Amino acid sequence: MAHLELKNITVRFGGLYALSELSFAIHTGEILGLIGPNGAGKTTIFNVLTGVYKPTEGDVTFEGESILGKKPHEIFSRGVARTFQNIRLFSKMTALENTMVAMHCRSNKGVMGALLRTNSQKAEEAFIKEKALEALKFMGVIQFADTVASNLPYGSQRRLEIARALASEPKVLLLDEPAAGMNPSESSELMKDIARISERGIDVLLVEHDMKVVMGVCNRIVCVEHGIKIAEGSPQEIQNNPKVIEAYLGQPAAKHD
Amino acid sequence: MSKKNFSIMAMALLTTLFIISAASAESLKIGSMSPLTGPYASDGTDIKNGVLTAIEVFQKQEGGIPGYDKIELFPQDDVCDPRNAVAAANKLINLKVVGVIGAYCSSCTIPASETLDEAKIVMITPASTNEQVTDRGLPYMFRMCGRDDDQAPAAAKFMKESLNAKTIFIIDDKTTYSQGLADGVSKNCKALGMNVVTHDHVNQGDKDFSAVLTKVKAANPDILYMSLQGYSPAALMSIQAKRMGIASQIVTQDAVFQPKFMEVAKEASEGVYLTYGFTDPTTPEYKAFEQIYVPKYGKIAAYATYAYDSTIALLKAIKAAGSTDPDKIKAELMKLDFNGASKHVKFKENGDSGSSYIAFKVVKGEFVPYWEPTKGLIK
Amino acid sequence: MIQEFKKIWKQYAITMLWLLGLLWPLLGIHPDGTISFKQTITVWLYILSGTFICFIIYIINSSGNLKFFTEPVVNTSEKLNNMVQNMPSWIWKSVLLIGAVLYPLLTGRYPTDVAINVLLYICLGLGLYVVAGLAGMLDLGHIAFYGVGAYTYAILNVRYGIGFWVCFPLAGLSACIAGCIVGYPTLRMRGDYLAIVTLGFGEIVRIILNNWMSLTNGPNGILGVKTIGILRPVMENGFSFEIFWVKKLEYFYYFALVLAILTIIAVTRINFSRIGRALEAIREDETAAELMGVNTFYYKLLAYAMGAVFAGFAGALFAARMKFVSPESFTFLESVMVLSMVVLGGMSSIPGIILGVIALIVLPEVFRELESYRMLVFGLTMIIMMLFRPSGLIAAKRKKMMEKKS
Amino acid sequence: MSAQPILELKNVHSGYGSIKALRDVSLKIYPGEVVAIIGANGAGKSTTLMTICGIVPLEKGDIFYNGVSVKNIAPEKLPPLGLCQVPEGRRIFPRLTVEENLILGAFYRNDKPEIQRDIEHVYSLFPVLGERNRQKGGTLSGGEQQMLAIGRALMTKPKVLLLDEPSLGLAPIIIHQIFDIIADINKNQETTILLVEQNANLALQAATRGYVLETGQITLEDKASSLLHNPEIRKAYLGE
Amino acid sequence: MDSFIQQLINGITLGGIYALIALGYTMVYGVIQLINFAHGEFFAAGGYVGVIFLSFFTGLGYMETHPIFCLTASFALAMMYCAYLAIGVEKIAYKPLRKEARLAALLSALGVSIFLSNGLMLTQGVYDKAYPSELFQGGFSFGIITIGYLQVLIVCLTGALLVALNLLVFKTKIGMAMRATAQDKTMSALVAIGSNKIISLTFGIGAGLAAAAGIMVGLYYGSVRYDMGFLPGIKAFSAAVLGGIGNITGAMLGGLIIGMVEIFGAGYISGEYKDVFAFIILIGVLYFKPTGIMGENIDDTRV
Repeated sequence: MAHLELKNITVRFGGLYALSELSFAIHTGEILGLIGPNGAGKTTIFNVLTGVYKPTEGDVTFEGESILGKKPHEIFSRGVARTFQNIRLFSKMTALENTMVAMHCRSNKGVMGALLRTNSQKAEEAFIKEKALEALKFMGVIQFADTVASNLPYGSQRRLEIARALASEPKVLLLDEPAAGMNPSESSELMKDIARISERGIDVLLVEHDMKVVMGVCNRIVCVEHGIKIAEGSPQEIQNNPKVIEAYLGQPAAKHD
Repeated sequence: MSKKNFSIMAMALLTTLFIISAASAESLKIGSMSPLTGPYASDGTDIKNGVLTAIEVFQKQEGGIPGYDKIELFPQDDVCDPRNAVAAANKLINLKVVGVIGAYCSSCTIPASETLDEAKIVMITPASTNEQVTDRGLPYMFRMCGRDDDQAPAAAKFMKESLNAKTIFIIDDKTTYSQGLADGVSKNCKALGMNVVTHDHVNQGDKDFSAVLTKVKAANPDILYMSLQGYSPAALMSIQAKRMGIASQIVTQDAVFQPKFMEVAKEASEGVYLTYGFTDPTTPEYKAFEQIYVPKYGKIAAYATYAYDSTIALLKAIKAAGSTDPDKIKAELMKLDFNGASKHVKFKENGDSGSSYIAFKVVKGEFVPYWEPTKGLIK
Repeated sequence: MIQEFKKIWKQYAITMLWLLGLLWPLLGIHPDGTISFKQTITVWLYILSGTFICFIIYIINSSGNLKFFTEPVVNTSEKLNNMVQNMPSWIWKSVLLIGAVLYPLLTGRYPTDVAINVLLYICLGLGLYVVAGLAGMLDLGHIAFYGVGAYTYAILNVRYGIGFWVCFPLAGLSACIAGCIVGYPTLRMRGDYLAIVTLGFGEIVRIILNNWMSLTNGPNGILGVKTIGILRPVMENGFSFEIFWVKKLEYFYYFALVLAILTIIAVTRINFSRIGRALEAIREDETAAELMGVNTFYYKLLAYAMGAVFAGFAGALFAARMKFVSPESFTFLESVMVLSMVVLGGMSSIPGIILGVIALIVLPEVFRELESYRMLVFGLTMIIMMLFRPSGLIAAKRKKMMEKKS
Repeated sequence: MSAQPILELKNVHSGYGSIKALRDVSLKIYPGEVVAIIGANGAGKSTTLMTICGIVPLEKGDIFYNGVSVKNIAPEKLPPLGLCQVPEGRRIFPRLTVEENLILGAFYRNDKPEIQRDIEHVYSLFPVLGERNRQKGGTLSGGEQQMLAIGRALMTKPKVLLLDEPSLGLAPIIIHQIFDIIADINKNQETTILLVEQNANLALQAATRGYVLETGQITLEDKASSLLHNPEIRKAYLGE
Repeated sequence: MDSFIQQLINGITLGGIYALIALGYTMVYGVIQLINFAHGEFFAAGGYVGVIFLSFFTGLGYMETHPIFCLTASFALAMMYCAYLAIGVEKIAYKPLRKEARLAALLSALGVSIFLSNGLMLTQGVYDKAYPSELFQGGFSFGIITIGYLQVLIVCLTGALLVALNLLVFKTKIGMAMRATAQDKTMSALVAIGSNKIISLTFGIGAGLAAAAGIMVGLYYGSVRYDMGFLPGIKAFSAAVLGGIGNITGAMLGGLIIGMVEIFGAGYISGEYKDVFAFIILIGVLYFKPTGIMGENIDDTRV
């Protein structure tokens, strides 16, 4: 069943088409890979899905409901969380605080609560902290809870970003090149994590250049080029698809991997 | 580490400074308040210089005040900002001054006088012309300069009678002083049957008056009345008016009574009229002042003379009272009746000293007395 | 080491020559067509000897030869620091509080007056902290809210005779509304664009205060604002209340102290709540914050509103204290000073900001003796402070949240 | 391989402020070589390159280029000597056009016709840049930006080219193109190359020699082919 | 109608002055992203040094014999003086803070501004300094409209400087290096661009332009004053932002707009609220185009 779906999405910047007539869906329970050359529009797809860009044409539905024109924070609170290609942590805040920010939409105490420190406000803070710690533990960065985000090692920053996205218990997680800058052993670790996330009942959309990761973890793969979907199918089908080889993988790579 | 050391040392330095500043010798202390920095620093410095001159002259002429070796001045900078003025007033209270000369801006004089009043310290302002300064009924507030409501009728009468003006264009720069005066002039002119074409405003600190002067040129009034705080904008406006070819006569007021006006405006200042309290430069009192002031600080400006007289009045009163009791000083101040450098000083019940506004005309780079309300043209 | 000294000396020499080159045209070229050097050299020698002494002290100090003097000082300060850190926080908090309460009794009128200024500016500074420190929005017009608060009380009191206690919340409210009005159009802007727009708003408020004669009495300001009145129970002739007018400076000091303490508590609590976190997230990365479920629009507006409220309260108290308000108190320079206090304090630490406020209010008072040189020295001090402590007097410390648990 | 190394690091310590990124690193690079530095994230690979170029301050040790110490030479004086870096993340000037980016590569040079010829040469190496020479750098795709960065570095006429993560964030097909060009530069222009790469497999295939950097220290140095077949390396860096 | 044209001319002149100051603001900002509060003080210093040299030449009597030479020399000396001042200020007060948070440098700039304006006050006195008045007085008259020679000079010089600057920034290698330094200082160093030199150069040029504006203001209005840098500084900063800070043509346009709005606001609506109009226009423009009129859209929502 389609959980998060793009229907005939067209995005134009000025006269340039970033995406044209693009449709695909993330089904419940799957890990969907999204590949394509640089500049093919993968990040634009993320931005459309999370409400940063409003598509020129087309519709985005989540759980059967259109989320077109909703603010990014509304979409997030409905359960679509993401990470970023270039790590975008709140760099002067600690890891725990970073994760607690994501719980914002799951809490509601306002200024008066904060000023008076009511019991319910304290209880809510405790709840936020608990959830955040849980997410940190899940991604294995709990030991950095009190470390300022910018002081974390690179790999842990990537993990923290995923932990932050997971804290609010989203239904769909969008990962934008999570393995970028990781060495092979780190990426294989990451593959296991992605699988574990999927086991928690979270659908994953994965953009990645590391074919080992994509092929190893995804159930299904969509390949885009110049904003147009050129192929969709199982990893096996994609690997042997001549269009994908020509546009993206290249002959030697296809052989090698 | 070294940074830490440095900051500690800096703090130590500052503390010493503070301690040094707090300690002072046995002497009669008086304070002055005026803007020594900021946009009105020129007028503020004039006031300080006037007070210093007065102390020197007083010690020389009257031999100081019995019981004190010397008279010490604590000049305070108020930046023409009420908060700073109140802080300065409190500082002066802490220093236990006997009297205060100041402030310059009415908006400083008013709150500072409230504070000084709590400590019963006599304050004489040489420059704040706003009515409210003395109209609040504060017992220790005195004023050496004139009031806006003295100057306005004089100016209106002058324009009507001497210049035969029918239409008048008023510009002020939105300060307590300039606007109060401009309103007064406007009212008085209307009462005398003149036509106030427009009463327009510019802002403090403006340099470019071309927009408003273009309006003046289009209206072509008999008189352009400039009510601007300080000689500086007045000089700028005269220059620009001349350059635009405005034919109207320019009349302005006492804040412009500063020789620098002619220095800056040059030929554009020729023929400008202004109202100012009559000062006779031939009196021995004025000469005494001039002798000390000019070699030290240069040409005499409007507020220096008033500051000088204020100080002389204060010191005379203290000497006569023979004590620093504020009520006695006040009583003596009320009794005072002497010839100052600027005018004959005699305080009224409300603390004002009255004034004798006459009109001056700039002729060949000098202020020349031109017209007097009672006698008309001065030959 | 020696090479380093050489470098420092060389730089010093170059700086001094540069200064000489700057001074000479200003002092040595005369309109009568003559050139002189004497005055320039005299002034320059004064500066040279002054800076030379400071410089020598600095060199000796950095080479460690002043240890006999600085070491004990540093040691005691460090010991003190450690002691403070090891002490439960309530102890030093109460020591500070007792100190603050006894302060006006121990000192004179003038220090109390300066202290009131400090306390009012703490409220202002902390208000700005919410906007600039927490939410990261550069605000160059914060003084406008202070002005709105002050004028609200002044106008309501003088025109309609409404007392302080009714006006006080109203001052906060009107400042809050002003904050929202400023906040709304600025939400789309970032960084320096925001700064210039807030500057614009600040100036607009000042110009309106200066020109709307019928409401604000223009440049003349509003006179005769009543001070705070409190109902005091009177026992004679049966039980009744009488109004006690707070006139003495010391009493005023306590009002300001209470307001400042309440502000500190409120800002601290906001800081360590989900609202504070949301604002910090906006400061760090607005887009990421929005994508992590923070309604950035709402929270930025909220930050403005909260910052304005604190300023508005402080303004009302200011009006009551001065018994007079005029637009001169709310100029752009004043806004910049408040921002400077926050930056000097370290931008995002509350004790730092308090220290910054103290420094920038007290220093001009210390320099009062210098008369005309006052602001020159003040400007120089600002530069030196920034060069030696570029990240502010007290850097922000992150609250360790895990330690508590274990 | 001549005896005199063209670039040599001797017991280099460096770091950002209080953080020590490199401890006692020694490297030798001989003319004509392609040397790869591999290592985990945060091992100090990029810091090594930035230290060579004088961007990260050197704390201890010395760096020799052509036998001359360059430790007190300002960073901007190094490219004229023939030492040039393509930093991590491309760092082209996004608001300058492709052509302007290339011209700036030759900033220190004053030989106009020669510069023009070199630009043409870069266009012949990367035809796509030639097509887009009036476009702003920021509008290029990742792969094109990488090409531009390499092209810009070539404009300085480097004798030693330092390449930091040229494959980062690129599609597989582009990575292969880039590595082909790197090999070409090394062979045809006699440029020595020091290559830092996350993708150890690719790097070691392209290199003649390799160093392994772990937490700021060199732990292994060998021929690239032997490293490629070293079981420990395979386990730690090749993900097997 | 006549007075409309007159106001238009007034507006262009005032706008030209703002534009000249704004150019320096925008250049410095473009390269090191610093709001240089002290820029207004460079402008004031330029005005003072100009009058010092002009009256010096007058005193020597050269003014009557070689007026053009004296004027050019004064312009050149004042511009050099301010460049010298600005480069030194940058080295002492801004350079050590370049790696720190931007606000640290902002505060330092404020300190410099306070220091310089008070320094001018102390060395040059609290009173206005008059410019030799005989220069360029008078102008063309068309009925009621007057165009002063100085107005023509200001507009021409501003235009010429704009063209020259645009050529410098967009057509020369130095200009390219300036733009590159603005975008990425580390990378600039890696392609042999000495960013310190470029930054010094930018400060020098910016301050030189401000000095030129200072002299022209002195000539046009007849006097200079120690605190004359403050208000035009703010206005020019607004102008630079309005046009899109970092953009040279934008600064020019912004300056003209602010000048025009002020003049027309004062001329046709209300003198005391003219600054309000200027700021409202500024806020309005930025509301619809948050990066200013000519500002490049730096889209940081692209994630």
